[in-house]
Amino acid sequence: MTNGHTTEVTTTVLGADEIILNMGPQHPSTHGVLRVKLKLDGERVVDSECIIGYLHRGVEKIAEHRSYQQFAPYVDRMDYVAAVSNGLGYCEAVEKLLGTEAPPRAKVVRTILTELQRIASHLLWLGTHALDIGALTPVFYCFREREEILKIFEKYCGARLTTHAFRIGGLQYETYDGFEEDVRRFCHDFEHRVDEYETLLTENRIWVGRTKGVGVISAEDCIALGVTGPVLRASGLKWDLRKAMPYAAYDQYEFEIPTRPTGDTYDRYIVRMEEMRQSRRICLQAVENIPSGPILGKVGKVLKPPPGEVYHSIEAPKGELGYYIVSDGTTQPYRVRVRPPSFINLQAFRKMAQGALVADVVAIIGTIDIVLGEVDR
Amino acid sequence: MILNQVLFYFFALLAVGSAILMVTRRNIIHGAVFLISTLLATAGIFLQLQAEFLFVVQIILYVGGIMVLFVFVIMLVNLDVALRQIQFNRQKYLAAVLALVLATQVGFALWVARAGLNLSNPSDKMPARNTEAIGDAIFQRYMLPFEIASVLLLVAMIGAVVMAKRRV
Amino acid sequence: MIPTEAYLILSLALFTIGVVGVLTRRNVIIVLMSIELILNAVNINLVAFSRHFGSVDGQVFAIFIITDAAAEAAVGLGIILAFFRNRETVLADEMDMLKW
Amino acid sequence: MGHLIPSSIAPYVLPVVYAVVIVAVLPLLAGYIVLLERKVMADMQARLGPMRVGPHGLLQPIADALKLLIKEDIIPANADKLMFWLAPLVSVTMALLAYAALPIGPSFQIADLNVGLLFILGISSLGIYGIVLGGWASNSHYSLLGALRSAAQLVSYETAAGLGLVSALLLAGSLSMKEIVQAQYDQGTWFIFSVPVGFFIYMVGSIAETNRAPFDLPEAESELVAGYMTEYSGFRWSLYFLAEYANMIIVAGIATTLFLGGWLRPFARWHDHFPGTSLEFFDVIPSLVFLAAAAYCFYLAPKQPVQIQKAVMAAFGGACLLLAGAMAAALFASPEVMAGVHGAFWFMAKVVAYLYAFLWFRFTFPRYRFDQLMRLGWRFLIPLALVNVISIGIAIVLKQSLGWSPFWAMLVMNIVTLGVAAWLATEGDKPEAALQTADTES
Repeated sequence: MTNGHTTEVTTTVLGADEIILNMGPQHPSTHGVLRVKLKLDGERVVDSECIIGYLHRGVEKIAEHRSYQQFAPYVDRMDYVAAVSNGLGYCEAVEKLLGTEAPPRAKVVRTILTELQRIASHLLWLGTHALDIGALTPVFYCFREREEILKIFEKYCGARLTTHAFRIGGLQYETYDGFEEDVRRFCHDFEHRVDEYETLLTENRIWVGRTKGVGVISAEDCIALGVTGPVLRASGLKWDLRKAMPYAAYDQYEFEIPTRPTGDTYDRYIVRMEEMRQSRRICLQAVENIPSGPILGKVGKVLKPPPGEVYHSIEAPKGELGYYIVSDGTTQPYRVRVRPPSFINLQAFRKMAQGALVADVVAIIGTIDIVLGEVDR
Repeated sequence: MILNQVLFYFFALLAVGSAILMVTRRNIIHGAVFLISTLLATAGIFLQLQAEFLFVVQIILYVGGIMVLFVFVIMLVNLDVALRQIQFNRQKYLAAVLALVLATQVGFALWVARAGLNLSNPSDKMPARNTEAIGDAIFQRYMLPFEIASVLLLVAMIGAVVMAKRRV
Repeated sequence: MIPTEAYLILSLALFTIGVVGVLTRRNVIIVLMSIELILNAVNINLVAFSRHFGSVDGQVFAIFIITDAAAEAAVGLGIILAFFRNRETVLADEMDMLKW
Repeated sequence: MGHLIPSSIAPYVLPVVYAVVIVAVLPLLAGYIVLLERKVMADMQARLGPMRVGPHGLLQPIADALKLLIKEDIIPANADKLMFWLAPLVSVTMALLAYAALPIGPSFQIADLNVGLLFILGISSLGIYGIVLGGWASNSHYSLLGALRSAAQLVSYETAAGLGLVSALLLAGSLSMKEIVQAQYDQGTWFIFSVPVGFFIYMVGSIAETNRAPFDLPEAESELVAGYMTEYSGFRWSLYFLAEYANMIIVAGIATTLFLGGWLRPFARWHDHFPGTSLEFFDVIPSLVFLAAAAYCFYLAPKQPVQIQKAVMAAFGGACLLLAGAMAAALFASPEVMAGVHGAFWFMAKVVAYLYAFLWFRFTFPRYRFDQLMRLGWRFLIPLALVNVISIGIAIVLKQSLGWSPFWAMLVMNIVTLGVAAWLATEGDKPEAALQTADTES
């Protein structure tokens, strides 16, 4: 992510004022192995540069040597805190390439699981973000609720983190007995829990002081940089792929797209909190009416999509997650290109961090909500 | 009393030794630490002279305030370059000799005056409550100097802010 | 009871060391610290005489001197900082221009 | 004892014994405060906390201490060896030295100095050198930033905390710790009720001085890794840790002595004001507290999974029982012993309550940013402290010259101070003020 106009960064001490601080790759709050080179004037950031690639595994290249089904588990390892969403995007992209569609039951179950995953991802974000800003307690409450979601995943497919929950053409497993009950119970409890987090943080003077006016980015800049997801919505643009280009079963449900006007860290926090409520709403609607029927559409054991290309994107918890797949008619994709939201959103970091303090840098890294597995792939 | 003397010589040696090290060390931070050590030893001597309040003032103001400022500034200015430069100026021998001459003069004056001032027999009638006594003295007899000192501090504060400001 | 002259001699020793520091060192910060040392030596004198005469006046003056030292340190260090910003040096004999 | 020890050193014997006891016990105490902190944190965060070493983690501090002692001692290659070695020692020495003037109960004090309070403040303010020099000597940017933050923070908040104390000193009229407590006894009220604003200012200042959340910027783990301690490990690191917890106890001790009535029992003079009624049952509370603790230990003991844990739990119960017995026995001993033992209990109980507030804040609040911290200190606390000192001064004048009753004088002036506080709180938050401060700060 070396942009051309980043000033050359040296290690000598420049005068009394400017020092270079290397944040990461081993640092408690860079959320993985991000390395941020900060040029500091006192504690103020003059310039910054994100250096990535410490977690690069060549996921896109691996895809070229796996069959379509074989590659599906790999996408779980990109954004490993939202593996279900990754799987959904990939499966739908391949389905589009094949020209099939998942049966309605599969679509609804997919929606429920993906929304649960969105809540889990936001919970993890909230916990770590609050921890970065110094609130030690919310993270444990968040993990308590996330645990419930992961339990549902585990009961459904046996895995908690890298679930590989879906299969191209539909679902891998039928839902277990009591699935609806579990989801309903979680949604019921969760309503009060979100309020609990808000009492801890939303009106806390220090929290507001630490987040308001920090890392401001305008909607124009977001669009110019390709930033999507809650970051974009907190800047005032009502853009959500679930509404704009509905996929799975989202067109059947009612939900709001929360937006905020200023695009600072506090607004992104509010937007994500509201999104968790909306996800809960979607889950409740969906779980009331899961159509019966097959869970797997008619796809062969060996997938040979016709030659061609497809781009399909979904609204992952962190933003627009897109898959661009080129098929040459064989069982293996010719090229897979992933548009990971974290990677694109990270581009906004330099703009947000300009003139901020060191403490704000941590808040900004947190508020972009990056997962290095996805940034580096 | 023997304990008193042991304490005095301990503090005196500590003060002089640290002072010498402070003047001769190459590393400024080390110099500052040795100066702190001197000041603390002096505080000990104040305590021994039954000046409890001054002992605390020395610790709080001198060691806890002024020297923190010194250490702070030393950290801000570039040390690595200064370490490699010559530490003493060209007039060092002349200066040392001059200082010794000065010391001899003062010492001589001391020698002459010691009998007249009855230096070896200090009176032992310090007021019992040191802090109250100093408070009375400052706020009654030395009220005007005290106010002048406060104005001086105000002036110094403004001066320091103006000086240290980045761009005037 | 330790005679007052012992304190005076200690004070004289510290004073001389301070003078040597002021006169010989090139680093302005050490020069400033040496001046603090000199002031400190004076304080010992004042307090010793305060005990010698059994009154607290000497201690009051010592407090004034500490005040003065604080003022001097603040302004002096401010000047050093300003100088260092402009010239990148803290050596006394490189401060040889009336303007910059 | 008289004939065994020559009279020339007799006056030094008891203080030396006290000093040895403090130096020996304090590390253990600090360890158990850490355990308490972890348990309280666990409780507030819906989890259990340490449970493995000893029953309910009761032996965890000892295990931690052992681990730290035998850890490898790393000195970074480009560190300034002397300073790196010296800095933690300075920190811990100054923290321990401050205990010399802290009275734990009416008879347990190493030295009752005429300037006791100033001595404690001065000595504990020297701990800053440990932090600054350690941060500088580590030769690491995180450490240096932590050290500089720490220096600025301590210098600013010491002023505020000191001014907060002055308001109580005006009422006490002495700097000797014992006389301050005595003054509270004589005036029949703890100074927290006379100068609540002063207590608040001191509390905030003391949290900042001990680098505790929400003012733990010098060691903010999410920003500066561990601040000035980043390069330290093993035993040296544990010295810093010890110093931090020792300082916490010190500031809690100062607050207890100045604002919470020191070793005085709650309603110590009830009997004088309301003759006939009596609150003597307060004297039984120390025994009851330990008795309850013992009962709880014995209740938990059979539930422990392993035999040895049952034994350890029972041993802790036994120790509590012994303490309860000692507290009860003190009731029948001479008045001095009674005052000494129960005074120590009440003092420590208040210290623990104060520390609990520290922990509570830590787990509730996010961390301040550096400019916000400075703004809070210089634009809110220090002006408020100055106003508070002046208004308490006026209250004393009202009382002494105009003959107001102390209650009304204090009430009126405290309301005035609170009004000023409200005004400052709204005024200090203005955004343009924020910008200006940030500019001068950097």
